[in-house]
Amino acid sequence: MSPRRAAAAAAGVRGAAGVRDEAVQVHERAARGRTVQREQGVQREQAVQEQAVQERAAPDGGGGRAAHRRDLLRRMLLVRRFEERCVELYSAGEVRGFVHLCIGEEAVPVGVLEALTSDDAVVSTYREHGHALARGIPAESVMAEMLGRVTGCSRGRGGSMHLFDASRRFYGGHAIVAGGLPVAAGLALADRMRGDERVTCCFFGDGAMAEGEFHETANLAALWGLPLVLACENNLYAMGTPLAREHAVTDLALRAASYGMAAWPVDGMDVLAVEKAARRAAGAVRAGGGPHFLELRTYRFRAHSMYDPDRYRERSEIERWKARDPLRVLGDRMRAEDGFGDEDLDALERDVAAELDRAVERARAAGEEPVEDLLRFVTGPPREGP
Amino acid sequence: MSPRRAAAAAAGVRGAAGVRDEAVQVHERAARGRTVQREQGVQREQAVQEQAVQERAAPDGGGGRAAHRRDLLRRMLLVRRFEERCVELYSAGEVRGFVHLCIGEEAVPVGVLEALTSDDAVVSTYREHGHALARGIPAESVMAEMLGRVTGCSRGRGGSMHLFDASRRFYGGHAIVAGGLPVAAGLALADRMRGDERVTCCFFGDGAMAEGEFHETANLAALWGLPLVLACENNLYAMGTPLAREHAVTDLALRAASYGMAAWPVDGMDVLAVEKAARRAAGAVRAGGGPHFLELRTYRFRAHSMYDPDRYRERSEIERWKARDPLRVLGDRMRAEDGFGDEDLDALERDVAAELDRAVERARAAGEEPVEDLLRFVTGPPREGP
Amino acid sequence: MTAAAPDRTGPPAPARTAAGRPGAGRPAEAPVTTYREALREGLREALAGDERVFLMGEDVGLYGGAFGVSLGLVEEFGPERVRDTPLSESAFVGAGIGAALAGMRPVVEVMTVNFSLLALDQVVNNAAALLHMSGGQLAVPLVLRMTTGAGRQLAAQHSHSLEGWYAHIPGIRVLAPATLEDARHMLAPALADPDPVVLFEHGSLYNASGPLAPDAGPVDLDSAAVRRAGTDVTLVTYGGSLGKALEAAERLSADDGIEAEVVDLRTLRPLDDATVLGSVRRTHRAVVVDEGWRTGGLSAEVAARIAEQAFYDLDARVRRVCGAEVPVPYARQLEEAALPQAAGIAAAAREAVGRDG
Amino acid sequence: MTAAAPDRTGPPAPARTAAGRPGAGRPAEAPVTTYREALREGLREALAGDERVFLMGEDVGLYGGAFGVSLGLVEEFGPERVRDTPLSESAFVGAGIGAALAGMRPVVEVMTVNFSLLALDQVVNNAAALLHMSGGQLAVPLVLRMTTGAGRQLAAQHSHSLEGWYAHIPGIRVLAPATLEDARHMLAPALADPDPVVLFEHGSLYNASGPLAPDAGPVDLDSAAVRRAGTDVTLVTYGGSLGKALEAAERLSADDGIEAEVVDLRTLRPLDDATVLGSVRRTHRAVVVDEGWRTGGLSAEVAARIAEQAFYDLDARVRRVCGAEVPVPYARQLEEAALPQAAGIAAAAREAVGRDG
Ligand SMILES: Cc1ncc(C[n+]2csc(CCOP(=O)(O)OP(=O)(O)O)c2C)c(N)n1
Ligand SMILES: Cc1ncc(C[n+]2csc(CCOP(=O)(O)OP(=O)(O)O)c2C)c(N)n1
Ligand SMILES: [Mg+2]
Ligand SMILES: [Mg+2]
Repeated sequence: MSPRRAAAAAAGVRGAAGVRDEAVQVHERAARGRTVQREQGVQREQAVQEQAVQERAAPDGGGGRAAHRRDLLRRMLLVRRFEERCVELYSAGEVRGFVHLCIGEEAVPVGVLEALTSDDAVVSTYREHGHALARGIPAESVMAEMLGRVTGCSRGRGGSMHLFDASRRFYGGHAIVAGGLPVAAGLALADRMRGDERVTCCFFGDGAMAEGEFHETANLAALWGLPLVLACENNLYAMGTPLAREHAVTDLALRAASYGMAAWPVDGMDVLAVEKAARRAAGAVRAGGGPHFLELRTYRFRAHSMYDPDRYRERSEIERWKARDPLRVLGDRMRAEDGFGDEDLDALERDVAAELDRAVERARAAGEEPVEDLLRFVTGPPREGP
Repeated sequence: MSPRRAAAAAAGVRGAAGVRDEAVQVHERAARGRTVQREQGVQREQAVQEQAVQERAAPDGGGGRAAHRRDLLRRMLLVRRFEERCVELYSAGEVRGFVHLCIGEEAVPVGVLEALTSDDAVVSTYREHGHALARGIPAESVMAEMLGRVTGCSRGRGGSMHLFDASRRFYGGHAIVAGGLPVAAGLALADRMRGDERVTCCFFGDGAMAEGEFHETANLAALWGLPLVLACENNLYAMGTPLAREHAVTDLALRAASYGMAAWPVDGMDVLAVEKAARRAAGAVRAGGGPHFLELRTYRFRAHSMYDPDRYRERSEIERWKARDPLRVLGDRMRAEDGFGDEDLDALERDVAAELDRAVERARAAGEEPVEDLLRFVTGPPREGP
Repeated sequence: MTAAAPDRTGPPAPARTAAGRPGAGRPAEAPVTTYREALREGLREALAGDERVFLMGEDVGLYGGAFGVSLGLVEEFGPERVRDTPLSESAFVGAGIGAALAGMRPVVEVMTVNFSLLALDQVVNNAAALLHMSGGQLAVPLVLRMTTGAGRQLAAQHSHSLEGWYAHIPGIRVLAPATLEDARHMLAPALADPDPVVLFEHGSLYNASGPLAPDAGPVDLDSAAVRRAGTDVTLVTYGGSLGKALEAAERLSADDGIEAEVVDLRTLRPLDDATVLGSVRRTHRAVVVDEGWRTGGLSAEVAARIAEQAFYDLDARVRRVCGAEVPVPYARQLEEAALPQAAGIAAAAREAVGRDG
Repeated sequence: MTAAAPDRTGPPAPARTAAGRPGAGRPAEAPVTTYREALREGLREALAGDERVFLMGEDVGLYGGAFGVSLGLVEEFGPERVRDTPLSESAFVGAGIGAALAGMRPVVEVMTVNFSLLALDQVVNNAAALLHMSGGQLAVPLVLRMTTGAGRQLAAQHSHSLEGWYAHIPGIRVLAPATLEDARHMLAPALADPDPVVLFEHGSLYNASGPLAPDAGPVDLDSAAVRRAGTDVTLVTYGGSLGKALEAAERLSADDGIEAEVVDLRTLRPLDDATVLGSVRRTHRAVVVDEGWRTGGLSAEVAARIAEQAFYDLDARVRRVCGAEVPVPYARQLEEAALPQAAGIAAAAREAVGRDG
């Protein structure tokens, strides 16, 4: 590069950055204005929702609350320990392919899905063990899928990235980033057209928001008032790319709000905060409020996938986030408020371990889909008649 | 649909609309905040730019100003009359295929391209006769292309929707809606990497902003601070679909600003306002200010294309906009301020008519690409040596 | 591949394409209609007969669809069921997939196959894959309609014939109605199909008119159709090229005494090998006509199958008459030269017959 | 089609694929490398040698590329020239087109061909069409790299082999390096090509290792390569299937005394007919091996061309060994069954030879 060009380029960088910063600042000021407005709206909504949350979360007062929290903790623990088993089985060569762990992010699947009913629909990503388990797909069924068994929730055809369970309205397991979003809009559209008061919840990552499909879906959903919860798992990275090199404007809730939908950030390491936000959003969506967007601020403790040597972030950053481990955040609160103790945790751990032992054992014992059935399910059963 | 469902659906509609309205209102308040901020920023910028505009627009004081305006008027007239000829030739079967007229929108191409230098690049849509002519591609060359002649600016291979002129850095002529945007970003990226102080200007419509490619390109451009003018021709319709059924948030400048770039609306029927805004934007971009977005509010007087019976809008709406015909808006001003009179207009008309007569005549006389050359230019000239 | 139904291998019904060549023996009182109206009638019937059906796409409502196919339907069925979408092909095709998963029967219109590339990920990676990836749980009964083909001087970005790509995708069915009856009666069985169905309407056929056989019923989607009987050479084609193939056959008969059998594939996936091969085994010669680009197009598959499965029956090599390998140009003479024409088809057939192989 | 260069039809050099089968006669001191490193070396050379060249794609920088191909390059050439992009395939492929128009020489990486569908509109409607649509004015010297293929249990959305689709598009060149030398030396001529070039790296080859011929120069992109000489049957293949075809050839030789000639297409568009047909005219039998889905895949084109152009030289029908028509499943045994394997290739070759046709 010629000296002149280099100088111009450098000037360009600074100039561009300056103007960009300014535009972002303008936006952030606007965002604060919007947040205030939003908070007012939200508070009104909250009054309505809060009661429902209270009712469900604490059906029998304090004891119910403690039980509910224990339940959430157990589920997060199940997800964590499940994935740790996956790591072992992957090292042993029993689990193959791409495996993406949500360790560190468990509060998101558990908290969000706690807010849905069994009639609602869920669309997820390739990082979906947590969503699948939190949705109630048995660990055995998910584990069998990881091992490629015929008893797996996708009969071994999907593997880690493609978990499905139609009976639980769990519509996958999508490994094209942002590819599940339009599908989720369609599920929501069907409910909207039929007048079914159901909610579709779609999970996706911060990186996915840069894809055109996010944009098209967000606009469609807002335009048509679709009953959709857009659950963005902002773990600050898309593979090795940090948020600031993925998005010109890194306030993702603000970006979503620009489509004219309610949107706000949530502490994604606090399962109770996630549950509350999700109930609020799902409740508003169910009441006909159109799509709602949750920016669930979280962090993955492990690498992007098993293939990733995790070269792109500081150990210290990971350690900082680990201090807010969602299991610890909830556990501490239970210790402080519910008299939860070490022996209670041990009991949960034993319980989860037993469930997983059984899951792995049964999955290992299960058969494989015979090779003769390779072409089964490529097309549906033939139509009747001529 | 069952009565229950119908009722629920109706409630859903109202509910959704209510909440959507609220979200939009929140946003609009934010927008007003932002606009104020923006205006402040813009005013600062303006001080710098204004002088340049003055210098160019009025090199020799009032007389220069009048000449400049006459020049703009002539160019808009050329575009208008050119397209009217196209209609005649289309009726006669000499022009074929899809033809999209910009009649009513002439202030946009003429005003925006007045602000660029010959070194800058232009990317356009299928509605690009105006852009091509305003860029300085000879009417004869464009007309020959409309007639499919070998002397056409694309050798007859492109037709109305695919005008090109590499020598004028006019990069088409794109008929996949929003498809030119990423290409424009790449042209800008090349300048940015080389430190060339050039601007790329990309035209696209209001409808195009719903496409994923708009989103991806806007984010990329803002993230990388690319020297790009995003010139949105908001003519309120995408084919037969009005803005409000295309976008959840119809304030397009606001939508663009949400990517962290400067963006503002412009009266697209006033060529002087367009020129001024474009100079401001291009100047800021050239100075390293990153992408700038102009929402050029305009209107097409004719149908979407020759095939369109224009069933989706009221005659009265068209008439209202015709009252702000860009030719009349500028002409009135010239009459009031520059002593421009009927005979001046007649002279311009005669001049343009003569140019177009010549263009049509020569285009008609020109040859056709021989069929033997069908496969020419499918691939480039073979590389040298093994 | 599905076995041939008996009525397909027997003597064919008189030929008649959407290009408006009335067959002999049709009752004179058969109502005259156009390909466009026939498609519309099919849509109307589907919307009226099943409340799960809805039509969605850019400007399908008040505008009536880019090519006027759905004109008047929004007035009849309302904007919820004849639903305009923003310009966002990936999102609304994906939304069709989601709605189908949820039990609706969406008919999604993408204006042309050219623009459908923007939604191809949704078709390949979701619509076509979900049933298998989910181990049989998720059916996607979606119908995707789009215009294909050239011939109207619309230039490269509006003129491609990419249906061969769709025919490559396992898990979907691909249709190409070439006659008024098929335009009218393919939608019902397409909607009854458990899998995603992609339906290609050739842009140059919309205005084709003729009498619509009043007795025509739902199309058998597993069967190709012999549109003209012949003994000397088989012309295999579909969609917008059928008319040209029939024209070539008439010329061959009149000028050369060569009787060409014309097979309309009609369903591009799964291909009905039995009908094609049955014909070739009788005529011993085949010409495949396809407007798409030659290399790697649908014609390659048809030619390869013939050469594989009728190797010992062939008296001459299989010939292909295809679109030139070029982004379709605007200028009339160039576009014409880029597309298969009756003269070229006839020439290829003559060559095939002339060689005694 | 390009005429065969003389050295391609003569006796072939000893076979060696990226799968690490060293050929006879290589100097022992040839440096051992991997397919991944060979690709990286090619990139490094291009970046160092021409300041117009830059690499752009998701995580090509610090992450080193999804499959580690560009590891270390950002440290060497900086983040402007080894440029991470947001997840937005259409925009950054389109930006590559624009940069190429402006005189740069972008190398754009799309992680896998599966995701490339999101950018296919830019490839078909812009990259491949602009030169022709503009009447010869706009060249697009872009190189697009992507991973293709299955074999690593990545399931349907990461395992497709869609290079046949790209080979259908007029205006572009399509490459599939199968050996270390091709991985190392295809990029330079690809960058010198005036047209867009799409380069497919098979995912299962990245770890393949072996000595890299020190004397290998820029690859002749117009020529297929005969990787093993033989007299009885021609196996035509490319990319990730070359190793399997060579393995099948060894088995056939050892077990059946059948000597198979193995042709590596190497350039998938334009196809080098001369080399393929030259071989088939000698062996009189052909088996086409392609991991892509059979119907409408690249194998169909190759089979059709052989049947068309070597019709009178064939002693048996052309056979195709392809990927099963299924979204590639995760489970090991299912995935294996879905892909061509050496045993199946050998069986097809035996059949071809066994029939005296
Ligand atoms: C369309 C597409 N492009 C690229 C990839 C490769 N890829 C898989 S995950 C991923 C990062 C996604 O980041 P994000 O959306 O933030 O989700 P996260 O993995 O952080 O949960 C990428 C680039 C893909 N699967 N699909
Ligand atoms: C990807 C794509 N989808 C659909 C079309 C058909 N189409 C051509 S123009 C148009 C409307 C575009 O509206 P807008 O962007 O507002 O531009 P305008 O025509 O109003 O200038 C549509 C839908 C297309 N050409 N490309
Ligand atoms: Mg992320
Ligand atoms: Mg518009």
